[in-house]
Amino acid sequence: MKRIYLDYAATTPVHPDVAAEMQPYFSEKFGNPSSIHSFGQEAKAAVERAREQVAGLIAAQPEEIVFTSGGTEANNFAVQGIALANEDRGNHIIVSKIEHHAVLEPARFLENHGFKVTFLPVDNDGLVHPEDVQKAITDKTILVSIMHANNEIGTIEPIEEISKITKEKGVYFHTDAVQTVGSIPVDVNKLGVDLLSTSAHKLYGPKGVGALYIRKGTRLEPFIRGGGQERHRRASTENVAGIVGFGKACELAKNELQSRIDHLIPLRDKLIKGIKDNIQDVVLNGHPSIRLPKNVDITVKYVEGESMLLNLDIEGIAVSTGSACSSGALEPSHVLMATGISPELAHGSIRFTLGRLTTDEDIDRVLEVYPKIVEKLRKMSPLVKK
Amino acid sequence: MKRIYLDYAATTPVHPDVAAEMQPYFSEKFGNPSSIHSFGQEAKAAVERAREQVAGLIAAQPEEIVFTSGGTEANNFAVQGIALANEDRGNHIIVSKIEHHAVLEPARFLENHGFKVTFLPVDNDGLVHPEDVQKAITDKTILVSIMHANNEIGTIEPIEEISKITKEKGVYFHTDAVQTVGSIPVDVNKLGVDLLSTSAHKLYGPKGVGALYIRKGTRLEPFIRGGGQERHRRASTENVAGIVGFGKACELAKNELQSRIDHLIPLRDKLIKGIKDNIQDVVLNGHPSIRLPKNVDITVKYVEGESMLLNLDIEGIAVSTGSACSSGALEPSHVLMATGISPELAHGSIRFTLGRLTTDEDIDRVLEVYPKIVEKLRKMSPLVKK
Amino acid sequence: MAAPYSKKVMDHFMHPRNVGEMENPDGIGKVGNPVCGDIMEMYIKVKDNVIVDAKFKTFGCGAAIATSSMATELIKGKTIEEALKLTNKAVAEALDGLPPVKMHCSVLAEDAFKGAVDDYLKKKTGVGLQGWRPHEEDHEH
Amino acid sequence: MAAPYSKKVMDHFMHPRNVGEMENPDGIGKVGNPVCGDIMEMYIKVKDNVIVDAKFKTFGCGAAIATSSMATELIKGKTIEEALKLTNKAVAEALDGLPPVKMHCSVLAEDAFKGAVDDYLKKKTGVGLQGWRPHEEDHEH
Ligand SMILES: Cc1ncc(COP(=O)(O)O)c(C=O)c1O
Ligand SMILES: Cc1ncc(COP(=O)(O)O)c(C=O)c1O
Repeated sequence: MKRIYLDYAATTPVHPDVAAEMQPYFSEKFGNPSSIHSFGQEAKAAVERAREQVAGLIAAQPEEIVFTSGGTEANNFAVQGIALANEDRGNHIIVSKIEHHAVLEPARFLENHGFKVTFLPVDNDGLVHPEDVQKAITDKTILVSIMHANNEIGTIEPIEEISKITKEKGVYFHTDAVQTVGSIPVDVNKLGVDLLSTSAHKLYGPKGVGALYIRKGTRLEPFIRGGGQERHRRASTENVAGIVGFGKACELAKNELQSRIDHLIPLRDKLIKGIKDNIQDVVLNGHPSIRLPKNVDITVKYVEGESMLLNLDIEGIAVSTGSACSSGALEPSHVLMATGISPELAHGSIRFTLGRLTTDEDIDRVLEVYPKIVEKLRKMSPLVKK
Repeated sequence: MKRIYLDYAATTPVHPDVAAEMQPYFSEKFGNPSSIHSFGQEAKAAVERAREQVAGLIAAQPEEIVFTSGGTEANNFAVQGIALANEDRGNHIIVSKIEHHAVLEPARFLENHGFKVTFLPVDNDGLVHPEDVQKAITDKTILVSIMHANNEIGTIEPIEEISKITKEKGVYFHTDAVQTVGSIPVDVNKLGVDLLSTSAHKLYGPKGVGALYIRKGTRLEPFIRGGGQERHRRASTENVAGIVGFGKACELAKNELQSRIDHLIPLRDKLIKGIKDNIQDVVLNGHPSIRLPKNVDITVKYVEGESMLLNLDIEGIAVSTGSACSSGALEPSHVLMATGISPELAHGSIRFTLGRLTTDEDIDRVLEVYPKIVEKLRKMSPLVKK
Repeated sequence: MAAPYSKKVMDHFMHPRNVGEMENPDGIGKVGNPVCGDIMEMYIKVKDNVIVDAKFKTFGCGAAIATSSMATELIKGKTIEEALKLTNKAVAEALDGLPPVKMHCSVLAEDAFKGAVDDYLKKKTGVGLQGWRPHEEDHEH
Repeated sequence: MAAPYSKKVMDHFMHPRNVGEMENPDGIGKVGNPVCGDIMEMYIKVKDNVIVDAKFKTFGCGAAIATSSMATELIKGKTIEEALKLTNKAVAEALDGLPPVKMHCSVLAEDAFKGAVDDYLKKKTGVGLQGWRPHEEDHEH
């Protein structure tokens, strides 16, 4: 049985070219970039090349890129780093209710340490309304953090419009672009953000490496403290192989971006249509059109998400669910709840995310298998009455 | 010309077996360990196996190991995590003056945020005196952090004796064991520590992964916040390939520990003797015998460190220096200064650190080349008068 | 390899025993709460104090379905008294264990069954299962 | 590949020009400070207002040695006035640049040379180089 991976928003396989590029940096070109000798300088040159590649994908300057251990650290760094460095200007920050936990948790942490946090609502499609940002800003506001696209429902937020407001008000603006970099065009200047988080493993790079874009002139405290690496912004011996891989992944993404999008959109739309045509009582979560090319997030009434996921897994199809069961928490997805659907429906959500290796046949197979699974589970469901 | 790497304390080449073990986790077994489907569970199993391997090397329980992005994050996590979680008990922490910056900087950060920090002195050999720890502890003390062995001068600290004191006083004890794990025996119970930092790239594992050992029952706040990974102690998608490599590196280190030590000590002692016999006015830094098997740190009078390093590099020999120039700071090494030597001498230090691939011929080569370099530089030195 | 569950759990999840509604059950237990993502209904038929049949319908995760299935299997053929000795731990053990975060599903299964007995006793004697109340849904466990 | 330095720097570092002390120099400049890890001594010989010879001894990093060497090269053959126009930037440029953290070495070289001129003028005229003081060693730059 061919295994079909449809969980590209959770993580992606490392692109073979990326793996090949990383290879020499484990056992041969293994120097520490801080070392002055030739082993060190060789590693340092590789890191700087990667910095250019990452910057190139998002139209930043290389000096504006700081490598981190992933998207989560980049988000922690941005939120805490701005808060600490700008306490003298104010103690209010604004985030949306549908941010990733990697933004929400640092925000809650700050809330417990003297900061005020506004958690902005979204509409039924998962969109943040720029007017809400405008209204929420006070003269104590130092940071707005709104994600570029949501990882669960795939809705793309109006970052450009929000940045007009933050610029006018002189407030720093961070966006978590972990789901968009490599998936759709990302240009830090067009977006108008001051800080932007990204993570290599979402774009066919390795896990455990990411970056924070920091616009020149931004007042930011370091998050990980120690040696003078990354121009004193992030201590620790650089993950050279990982960074090299991230760089290569960004270079590939830049070259292939349009073809990736062109490949995914028809498959995505076919899957959405196929599910709607073949299964009754399903709802597409997120915005119908302002959504990531890879994302199909649906709610299937009367059936719980994990039970669908497990049945699909038995059929060799790997998907995800925002349902409580998968995370070990009992609460349903905070993202779906924020879009206003009932907890019961939120528990019945399932996410298919498509990628480079997804084929038309894969979608056919899902459409063959999935309706039967739903039917079987609905037969067991007390919410369906004869 | 064969390049001779003698900077194993800065970083090590990934062991070929480690690289081989990591390989499948980039493009094949690429799942996200948080995913419930088979790709995810496969990755999760690999992470848990690695956790056992890391725990096995330091005689810990697997649940006591939290993976991090390296030694620096582990140190930040330990120091800040204890401080935040135990503020109700006190606001005083104790560290030595010769800690790595990855401990000193978080300590200074806390100092700027309401904590009191005692920086303990060391003697001329770089040893912390347990009595000094005893005296420094007050009823406000919540944490003592003393490194297991110093990265620059190689002195091994009396951790077991210090832990008797911290246990008696009911104070948490953290040790930065980045330089010792895989180099000398490390047993968390014999050492009697509550927290211990380690980093894979110092023991033939990959860069960008490390771990914090956290003794069961220790009150500690997370450092990187977000998703529920690592039992809610460290958020972010796990660096699966890196963790697998770290695990394998620990397994190898456990099996080979004694043979590695037996290989290094004669080479180290030959190099020390050879330098003393062939160059006048040199001083061995650190303790003459209570030192890491890999470490030869010396001060060469009248000559500056970087100029020696560059000359050795031209000869294909890679070494390090604690001298100011290498770090971009103008101050001489804080470690050497703490041992009481003059700034002038501190600037003339050079560190050879040996490892798995170091041969007797490598040492011969150094002993052939190095005295000539010192002679040449001394001819240029205004500190040497005819 | 699939799922963080034992083979037994996966077997009962994929091939649940005793699924369905029951015509004229002697007792019905309904537990759970859509907010928490689990709803179980259990039906029993009792003859001469023996549970001669049990059925269930469940909306919930893999563990919720498997524990429902296992619980019905375990009580079938037992007297009411024997069956009442059954705890959630016994259900979990019969499934070769559950992940810690899923133990609440076995509690639900116990509650569903006991709710059915309670209903049966109420109908028969006018008095329900003594001293029994379903567990509170606790968001922390 | 070696070191974070240009080829020119490495050439002057590995093969420094004009190393050594000078017998009976007309001017000596001594700058730097062991705490900071750089000490430079520069010696000049002057004939008819022209620097006919220059030598140096330096304790310091690669950049310190290379800038000393380059500075002596640049001033040799120049008149005092021409030579005094030489700035630290010119020394750095002649070496195809220095890493930012090493620019202070070129400042030291300028100071060492100007110190030697100052010494020469004092000896000759009783008055030193007008308005000149060596740069403060600044731990921040
Ligand atoms: C939107 C978003 N932000 C942040 C993260 C965290 O990234 P990482 O797993 O690299 O820490 C993820 C994915 O896990 C994500 O989807
Ligand atoms: C003693 C010590 N602690 C901490 C570190 C930091 O480890 P890492 O580079 O993995 O962050 C190092 C090495 O760089 C070290 O030698």
